[in-house]
Amino acid sequence: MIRPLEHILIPLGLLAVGGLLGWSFFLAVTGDAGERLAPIALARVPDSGVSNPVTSVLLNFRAYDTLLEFAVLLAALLGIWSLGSSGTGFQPAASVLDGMVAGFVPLLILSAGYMLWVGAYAPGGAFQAGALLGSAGVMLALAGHRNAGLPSEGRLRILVGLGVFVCALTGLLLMLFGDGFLTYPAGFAKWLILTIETAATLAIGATLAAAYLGGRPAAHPTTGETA
Amino acid sequence: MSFDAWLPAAIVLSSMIPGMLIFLLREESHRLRTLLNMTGALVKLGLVIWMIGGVYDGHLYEARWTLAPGLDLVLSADALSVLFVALSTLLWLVTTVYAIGYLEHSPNRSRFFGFFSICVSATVGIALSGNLLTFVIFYEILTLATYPLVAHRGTPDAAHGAKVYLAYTMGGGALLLVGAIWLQALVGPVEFTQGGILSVSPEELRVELILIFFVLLAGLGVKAALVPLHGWLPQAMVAPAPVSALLHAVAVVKAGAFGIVRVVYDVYGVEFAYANGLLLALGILASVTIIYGSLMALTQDSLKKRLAYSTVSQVSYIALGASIFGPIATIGGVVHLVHQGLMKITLFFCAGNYAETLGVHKVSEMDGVGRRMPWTSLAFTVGALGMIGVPPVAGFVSKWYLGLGAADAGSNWVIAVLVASSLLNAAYFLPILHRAWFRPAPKQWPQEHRHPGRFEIAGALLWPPVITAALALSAGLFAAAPFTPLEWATLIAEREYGR
Amino acid sequence: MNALLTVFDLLLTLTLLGLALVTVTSREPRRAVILFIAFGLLLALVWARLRAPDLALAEAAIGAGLSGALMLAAARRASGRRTSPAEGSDAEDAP
Amino acid sequence: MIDALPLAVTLPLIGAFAVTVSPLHARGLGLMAAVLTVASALSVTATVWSDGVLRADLGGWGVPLGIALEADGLSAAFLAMANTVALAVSVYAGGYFKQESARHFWPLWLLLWSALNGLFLAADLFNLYVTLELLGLSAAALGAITGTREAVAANLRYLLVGLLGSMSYLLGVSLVYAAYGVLDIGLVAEAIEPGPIAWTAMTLMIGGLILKAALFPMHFWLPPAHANAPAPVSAALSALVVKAAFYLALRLWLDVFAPVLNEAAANLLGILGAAAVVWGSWRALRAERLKLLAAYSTVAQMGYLFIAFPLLAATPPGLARDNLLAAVVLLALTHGFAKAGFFLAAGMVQKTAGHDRIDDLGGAAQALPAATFAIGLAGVALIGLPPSGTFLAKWVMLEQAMILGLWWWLVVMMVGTLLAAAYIFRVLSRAFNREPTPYRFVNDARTELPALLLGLIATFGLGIAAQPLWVLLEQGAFG
Amino acid sequence: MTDQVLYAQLLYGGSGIILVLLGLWSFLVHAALLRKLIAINLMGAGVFHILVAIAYRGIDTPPDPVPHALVLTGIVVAVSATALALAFGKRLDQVDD
Repeated sequence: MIRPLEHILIPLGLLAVGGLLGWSFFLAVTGDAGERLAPIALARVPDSGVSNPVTSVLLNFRAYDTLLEFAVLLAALLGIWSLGSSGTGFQPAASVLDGMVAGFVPLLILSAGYMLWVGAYAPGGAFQAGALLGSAGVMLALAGHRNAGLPSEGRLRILVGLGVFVCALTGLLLMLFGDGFLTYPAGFAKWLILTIETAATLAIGATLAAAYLGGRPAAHPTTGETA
Repeated sequence: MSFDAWLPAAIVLSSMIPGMLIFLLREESHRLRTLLNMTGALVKLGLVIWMIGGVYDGHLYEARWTLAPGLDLVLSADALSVLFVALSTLLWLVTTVYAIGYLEHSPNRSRFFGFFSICVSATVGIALSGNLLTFVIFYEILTLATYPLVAHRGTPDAAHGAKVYLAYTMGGGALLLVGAIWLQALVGPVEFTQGGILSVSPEELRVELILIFFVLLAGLGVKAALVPLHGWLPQAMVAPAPVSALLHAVAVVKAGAFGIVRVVYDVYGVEFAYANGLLLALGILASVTIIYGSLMALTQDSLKKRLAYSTVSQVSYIALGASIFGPIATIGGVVHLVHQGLMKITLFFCAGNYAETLGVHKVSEMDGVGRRMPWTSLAFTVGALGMIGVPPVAGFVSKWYLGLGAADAGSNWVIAVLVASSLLNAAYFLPILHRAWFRPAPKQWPQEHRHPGRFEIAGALLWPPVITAALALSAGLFAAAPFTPLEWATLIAEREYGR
Repeated sequence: MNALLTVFDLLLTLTLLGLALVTVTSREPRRAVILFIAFGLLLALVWARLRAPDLALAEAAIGAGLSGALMLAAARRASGRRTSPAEGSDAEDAP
Repeated sequence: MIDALPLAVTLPLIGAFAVTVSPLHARGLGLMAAVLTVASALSVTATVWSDGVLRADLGGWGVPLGIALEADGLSAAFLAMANTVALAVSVYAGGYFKQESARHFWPLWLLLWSALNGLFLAADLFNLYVTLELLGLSAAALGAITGTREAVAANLRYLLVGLLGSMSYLLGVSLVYAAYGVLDIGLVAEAIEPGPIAWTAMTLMIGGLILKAALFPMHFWLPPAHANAPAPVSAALSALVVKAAFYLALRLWLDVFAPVLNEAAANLLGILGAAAVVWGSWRALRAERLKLLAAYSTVAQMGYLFIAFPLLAATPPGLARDNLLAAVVLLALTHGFAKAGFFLAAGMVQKTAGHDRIDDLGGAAQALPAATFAIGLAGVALIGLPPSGTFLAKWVMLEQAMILGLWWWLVVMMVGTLLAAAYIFRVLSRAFNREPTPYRFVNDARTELPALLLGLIATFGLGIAAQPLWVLLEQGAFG
Repeated sequence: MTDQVLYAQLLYGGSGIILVLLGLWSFLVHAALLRKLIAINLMGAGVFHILVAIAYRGIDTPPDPVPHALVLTGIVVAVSATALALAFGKRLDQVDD
């Protein structure tokens, strides 16, 4: 059976959109946009405190975007938490997997630390490092750890908000006592970026792992949490 | 801002502020509520008296508040507005006394009196509006404030009546709004000006202007209960008696009629309206309404419905006065604004009293009420005779000037309408009077209430109709004295015709 | 060398698009997710080719890895509920 | 140095962190953050009012490399409205939510607030994308906070539609960056020129925003999502979140795509708006539940806002156009206050009655005079009766329509107005019945007063004292 | 800009557009949550792909870091949204059971 919407209208519409998009994109790429922001950004990288251009943009030139991005992560996790607790978790894994996890997780954590550090001058940075941490959490969850290796709820709450908090606080302090919001003073940029990145790595890792659990961490005897 | 600018605003606020405060009162705060009500009414009356003196001396009162560029809220006082303000302020005072007595021990009084006060503020605002925008604003507020009063009793009948009322008045309001916006888009801000502002309008706008006139007329005609837009008025009779008084005499229908007078004289200008046949159309509409309303009144057995159709008919005298070219008819129409108010409010108070004391709601139940409730019936008689046009009650003065004006303008058919309607008035009022005074009372009244210490009814319910009847009588008797409605109407006519 | 690169680019792109096509057309949830993960990994490879190693890492770890893991868990639940008729019906209200 | 622009965005973020960390004190901390946020936002508006356009280069790099925040009259006006409404919602929420829900509500609410302020102040197209996503995610999460089937299903749909909208917007941004190499709104506006690129980008970006603003026929997600959320959330969603999408569409229309506009696009938006007015009002009239009625009314009211586009397009620059623009903004602001007040009051009625079926609301409506008054006042503003800001705004818009000879917009708006009167009075008529007289006007000040105040602002504040808005909009928004 | 670079930009950007269209199509015609999510992620990937393509400036020229940063932000937003949507879906299943 032919459903007119699905079989005719949508494909036609998509074709039209595609044509328009393709044409515009062609004109945009072949037009006189020049090198866009690349030369300006690359020229300022040496002043940014880090030598990886992407990290400079993310945590210096456009650090405000990144602050809001941390907030997006937090919002998603809080939304997940508001829908209930994580439930029973996964079945304990077979011992083979368990052994593999035991070796793999520390490796992931180590490489996260490494990734965070090299992000200043080579590919890597807080997001990739955070993702590795998060993967470690996922592994633990798959291996049957009820809380994916995450700390108690109280500490977890601090951890997941750390990215937003440290970045916003840094910004505000720089505004109150320095040159402006998220305007790093010369010479401090590297360390401030590293501080924010460290906090962000922890937050991203904890958030992603907690998101994988799909609910608030299971009840902890001391918090008296209810579903 | 000088005091001259504050006075119109103060007159509006003198009832608005007590109204707002009353909403917040607890239901049992009977004394405080009465105090607020009466203070507001008396302060307003004082301010209005002050204003009357000022306007008589040619003083200019104007408050102007810019809402947005090109949109000003203007409150100003000319002779016509003062006439309406004085009427509604005086009648509001009386009606408030009546309402306090009428609604004693009934529920939701804070809500009732709050809206009651806002209602009169809106009416005064309509009267004092200095431009079409301000008029529209207060006109709509009046609709909003009267809806809760009509719905007040909360019975299915009340809900239905309120719904019908709302449907009509919202529709009318929408038309008025469309007309006002359309007009403003054509000629800019429409300030009410003696002699009208359209006499200088370019020729090519003529057709549009005529169209707009009818849109405005339809919008105003709903509240003024012009046939065929009168349907809400008999339905709204379910409201408590003070509300009926308010709708028929103080506020709503008056606002419509007043608006028609404003649009004819101070927007279009009587010359323009006459030259383009607008007056004739209005006159025909008014005449049809007068005859139709009277015929319908004749067939009603419910006293309040009979009075309601009588209002349909009588209010159109005002529009009729505006539709006849010439100052004499103008005097008749404008003065009827006051006279009809005084007489009709008397009749409604009396109807309320009959219902309250005897449970009498129908004309057929009124045999012998004269003996049982002499003062009420006396007031009723004065009002009814006035409606018919029997001298020396005020109604006669109105009809006399209307007739003279029609003769002056050569519109003999108007005289025929007047005669016919007076005959019909007599036909539906005289039987009532006959029953009241000359027929024996039944053994048992439909639902009799004894009022402790009083034979007839509580003072708060008895004095208002007696006072308004006395006023209606003296407005006719002493029509030629200074500061009477007639003298004031003459002043208005002279100014409108620029003499 | 340029010609080689051109052919390489073309092949990469075609593979990527092919993978995307089979991903969106596969009905079985688990299979679709696995294909999606594969797509993400290939996308990471393409981005590495386009001199975006940071993004390649991030896409592999987050776009393919974590999103994939999340979706796999959901797909497992969906497969578990396969018997219930309400799930996966295309007749449901699409915007 | 204290710069209120970043403060207005970061204070709620820090507040969100604080309430996340100590959920037991969510209410107190949340209210504190709310008050501080409002103070900073209102100080932005006040400064724009007195000193003109405010700008902050975050990170000190300046454009085109860095991101700037900018407040002109338009942003300042929306910012002031959103923050006042948000404060009222916060106070109300303090009384509405029990402990368990409060700990979920507050952090998400503060994140949403931050997104709103960020969106109104952003001057960078990509930064706007991030604020849109933060807004969409936190709004959907808040809407589903009760966890009921209807709420979760509706908000899942909202989330997905919102994602689609942001994706479309982001695609437009990518195209803009590809063609012009900048992201700052001012720089893009300088660079843009008529042609297929600008056309496609505008279609994509405004199209995405239409989805988020629930313009007919993309409104299908709104009524269930807004009707099933808890009252304070519904208030925020209906009054602020969709309004933010409209703000952005207007901003792009006026500032970014001004050189490439044409009447066909404007008329299309206007026709969709007209359809929204009629359809939304009609559905509101037929709705059986109070909150669903309010939600459909939002669909209709968003329609009025889009009718502004053809009017703006047909009016040549100058006083008349400035006037029209101010009226449109006034309409949006008034609706923000009115709809929030309506939902807050409806929430109280629902709580008292235990349901929100309109036909059975009599007792609850009569027992809560303050809440019923709030509904009445908000209703007056929703209908567009005087003395509300809506009346004034509609007057200016209709007058301009008549001056331009576009009388059909007048017909549409009057039909919408009458339908609105019908659905509002359908609710208000429930307050008149033979139930016992209420003992006092205000029963629960914490929840009823915010609703009442919002209604008063919509009906009296913005109707009688709207003149300052014209002054504020002279700061950058006109011309 | 060399032809080689232009070719790469157009090829990869064009494939990004095709990915967007594929994702959009799938989003519109499939009702199941998981398929919708995959579709929207695919759309996102397409947009990111376009950005990566325009950032590319040749095999031995450093690319434009700005679009890269935008894409990184976008990836994180996408995973957040995906996680939230899946949690919604899970909740729906729980309520249905």
